Amino acid sequence: MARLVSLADGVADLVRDGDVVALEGFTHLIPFAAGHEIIRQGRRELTLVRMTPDVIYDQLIGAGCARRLVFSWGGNPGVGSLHRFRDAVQHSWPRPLELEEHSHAGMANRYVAGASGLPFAVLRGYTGTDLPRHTTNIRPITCPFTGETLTAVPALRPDVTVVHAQRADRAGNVQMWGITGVQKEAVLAAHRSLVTVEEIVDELEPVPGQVVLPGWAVTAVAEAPGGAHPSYAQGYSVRDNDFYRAWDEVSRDRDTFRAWLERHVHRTGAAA
Amino acid sequence: MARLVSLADGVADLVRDGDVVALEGFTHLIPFAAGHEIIRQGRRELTLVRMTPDVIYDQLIGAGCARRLVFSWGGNPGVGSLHRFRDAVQHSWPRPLELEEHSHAGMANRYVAGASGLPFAVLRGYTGTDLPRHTTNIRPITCPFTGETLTAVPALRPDVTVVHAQRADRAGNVQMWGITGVQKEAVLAAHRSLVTVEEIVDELEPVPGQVVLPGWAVTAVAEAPGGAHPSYAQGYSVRDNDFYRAWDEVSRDRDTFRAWLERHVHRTGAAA
Amino acid sequence: MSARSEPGLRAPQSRTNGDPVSEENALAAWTADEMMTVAAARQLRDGAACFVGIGLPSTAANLARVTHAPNLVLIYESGCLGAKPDRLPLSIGDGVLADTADAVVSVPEVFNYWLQPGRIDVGFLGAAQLDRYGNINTTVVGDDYAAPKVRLPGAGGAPEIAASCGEVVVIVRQNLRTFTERVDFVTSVGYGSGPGDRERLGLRGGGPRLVITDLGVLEPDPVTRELTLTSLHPGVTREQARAATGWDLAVAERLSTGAPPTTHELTVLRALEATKHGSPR
Amino acid sequence: MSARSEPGLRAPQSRTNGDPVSEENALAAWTADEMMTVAAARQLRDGAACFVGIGLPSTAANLARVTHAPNLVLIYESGCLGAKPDRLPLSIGDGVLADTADAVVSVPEVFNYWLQPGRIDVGFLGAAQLDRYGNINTTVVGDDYAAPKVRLPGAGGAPEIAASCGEVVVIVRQNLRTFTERVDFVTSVGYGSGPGDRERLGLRGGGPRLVITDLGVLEPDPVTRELTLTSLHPGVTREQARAATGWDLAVAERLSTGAPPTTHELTVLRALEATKHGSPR
Repeated sequence: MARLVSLADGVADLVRDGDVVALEGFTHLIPFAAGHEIIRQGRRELTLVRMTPDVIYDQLIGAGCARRLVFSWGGNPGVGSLHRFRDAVQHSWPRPLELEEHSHAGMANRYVAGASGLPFAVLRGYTGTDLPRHTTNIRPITCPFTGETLTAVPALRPDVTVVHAQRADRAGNVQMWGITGVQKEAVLAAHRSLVTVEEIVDELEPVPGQVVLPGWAVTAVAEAPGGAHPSYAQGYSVRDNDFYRAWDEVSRDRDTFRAWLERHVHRTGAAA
Repeated sequence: MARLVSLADGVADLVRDGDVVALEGFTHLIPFAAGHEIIRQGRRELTLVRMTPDVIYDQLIGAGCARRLVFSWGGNPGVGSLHRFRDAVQHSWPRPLELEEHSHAGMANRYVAGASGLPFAVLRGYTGTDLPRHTTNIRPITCPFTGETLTAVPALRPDVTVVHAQRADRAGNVQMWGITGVQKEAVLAAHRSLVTVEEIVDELEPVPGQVVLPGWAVTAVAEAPGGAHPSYAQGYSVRDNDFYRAWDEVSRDRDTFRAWLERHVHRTGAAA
Repeated sequence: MSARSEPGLRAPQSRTNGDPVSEENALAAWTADEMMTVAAARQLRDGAACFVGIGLPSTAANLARVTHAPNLVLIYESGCLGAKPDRLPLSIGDGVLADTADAVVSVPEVFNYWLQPGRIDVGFLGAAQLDRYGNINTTVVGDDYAAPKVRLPGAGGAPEIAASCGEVVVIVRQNLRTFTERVDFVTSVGYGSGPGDRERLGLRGGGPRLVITDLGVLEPDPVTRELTLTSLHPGVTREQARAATGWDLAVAERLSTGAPPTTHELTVLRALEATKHGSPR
Repeated sequence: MSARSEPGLRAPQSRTNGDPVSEENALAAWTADEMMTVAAARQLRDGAACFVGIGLPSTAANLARVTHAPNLVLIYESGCLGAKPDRLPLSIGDGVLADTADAVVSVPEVFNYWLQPGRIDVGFLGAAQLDRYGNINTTVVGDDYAAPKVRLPGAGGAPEIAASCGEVVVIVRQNLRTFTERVDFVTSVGYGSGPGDRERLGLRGGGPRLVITDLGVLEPDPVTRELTLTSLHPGVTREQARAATGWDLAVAERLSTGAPPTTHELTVLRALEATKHGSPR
């Protein structure tokens, strides 16, 4: 059974300096509150993993938490580029950021391999692109039946995966619905997992399209209402598209970004 | 969009002599009515594929439709052995039956590879067992990152997959729920597919736990109320456990079996 | 409440003790299969995740859940995680399993995401044949695979359950047909041909920890990995156990005797069994 | 209704024809981006399954669905199959996509079961750079990957969309920044370095069938695979197109001129665009 913890305790316990950390969520259900708590607690030297590093990773990178990023698409969805990410890559600010870059199909399959206890996954992918030139984590593999050449990618096994979901019950069974992305795989691939939820309830009423993660497969659950904002939790909130648009301006300038971080993250405590 | 057809037309159109045919369903939602129609239409030389060939495959084998069986567990669930299957293997009655035998994990992954457009799947499986001695379809494969040896199995690509589901709408979108087994993979792995349903409705009301197959990924849909009996369709019927128990006696003797087939299959027409 | 006994099973007569005149006596008159099921259920610790095959394993696991292990997590290969059936399913896919599960997942998922990575603590297997190293045959009886004496159902989920679960518990009736010097077909690997074999094969689960029969309990010797009789059910002798074994059965120095089923265990077990004997509601 | 224009885009002035004094004139005063979107929408046949990226591809696909292709199947990489949004999503994961989809599946599933096997007819891609063989860069600008001039978002789903869809339609503004002799990074393969390359690489989809820009439409030459200007938008000259291309642009013998947006197309497009400009309800 998952432990029920406060967000601050969950992050203190499960996210450690130098960890490989995946905060997943595909536009929907992005664990912003947990990301802010990681910034507040001053984690350093993280390898951040995520298919779509967006605004929360822009914040973590700008705050200096990350040493390395493993990803497949780093942008502000529907708006444009991530300026803190760019600044780190182009000007090493606030510190250099190593990159390991994949395609979505590759990243998704790396999580699948991790969740499946396999050392690698096979896909039709990357062929002819320049991506394999920049990492040893994309290799050819030959089908033992047809002789065909396909692509192999190694399993992702984060030290800790953090996701946000709509609900959990008191045994830590987690329920999410709507666009659930790669969250199940990311949790199952990780050594430890922290799930923030909109609410903890006595009983999980079944919902169409739900994904349920049994409590015994999750390390800890923390209640964090609104914890996905400016992303959203279907049935609880809508995506704050204005925030995403405004982020473009906030993040363009280092000082504006620092002021934003000070005011909206550091001076705001985590939910108890 | 899937075509809406009668069961008789669907089988006549999509299931051909000599085909590789998968009728899937994991205890729940087994397409008995479609299997009976295949028997009635006198199909021959089929390669039958199925993880759990149970009573419906016992009937198809006893009726002489099959040349070959690709499977992982052939029994009467909770009751015992399949006597027609045994008789075919042990005494070639009514004709010899070639076997290709796998584990559940292997068969499930073979369907996954088929659905994924990959020539093979990788798993931790079969190691140390006698299964690889009897087929060339289980081979070692080496991880290009760790050097570890794992097991590869080739994709299953049935000529036609037949499954039963609770509902479809008029565009042929198929909805099933409860235990949905490997049906999605089996349909997506196949070149053609036929789905029998309890009912065709105007609108698919979302249901918790549902799997929806879009109509453009299905070849044809036939209404066949009760088409899973003695298996069941959650929300429509319950498993007829008495039938499964009674089958043990019916199938033990060739003549009793033939009489049963004559009465309950041949003299019963398909739903129009 | 009919005792399920199989033709050819040499049921030790000593275990139906006396005339069932009173209800207490009726309860006391347990069968060998009941003792086996109870012994298996007792081995399941509360909170464990348990991969359950149909038949005796399912009965034992549900008995444990209803008695001492209310938080036992039952996983069925049909994709039901955390099923809490209020009656015994006849198959691994009865509706009651999906209705009561914490989550219902696809069959590929249950094998790939749940079994393969070693998330399941205990795998519960039956056997048609078993050898001294706990290797299991459920495929064919006879030397010739292509022309078997008896064609059995086959592997199902067993090879990977035996490979990947934290530990394996085997439930099998003990007699010369089942306890064979050499299995005719290795469907599921126990300890292979002895120490180090699982490691050489790269099997990551621990292998058979217990074999529970209608006569007693066997455990692998920590060094030789050979199954060793460590406990007898009440009323069974070591000679009976050795006579029911197709090899020279090793017996532990300290051979214990298991406790008979309690009235509570028997009452619950029989109530469970009664739910299996009709079609579900 | 503000026209989205990008700094550096050399918008051909000829296309805002006159003073928008009347409503009809206002409609007639379409922008280059509107023409591009309308031209792309027209290329989508009803009933096709279309893998849709966010931005112009999503706008064009939804415009097609609301006008001539009501049965267009929109597939978003977030896992929404058959989404029917009544307003434009800002991201590929807006709630309206899940709410209106025929099925919502996991991200691994959308790539493995739906894209990879070639089930999707049309892949709709944008580009930061494009070369004469339709190869696409969305990764870095500059010669040094480790120290790029501009770090772009990266690959996302594009490499496998470009590899596996039945055909690819690229939507990109045409200028010397985007239409380059050589892309700095091959994120997604078009025709590689020419005829036979896709086949040699084992890419199973057909590759770019159309490149739709704010100036016109390009199609690969059937023999050389080189992108060839086959159609100009109204008011654009071939010289403008050649001047906006970083290589010696091939022009078809029969160069056609596309029809301007109809009043209906413009009305629907602007109504759609208007739904994107606030947060969703």
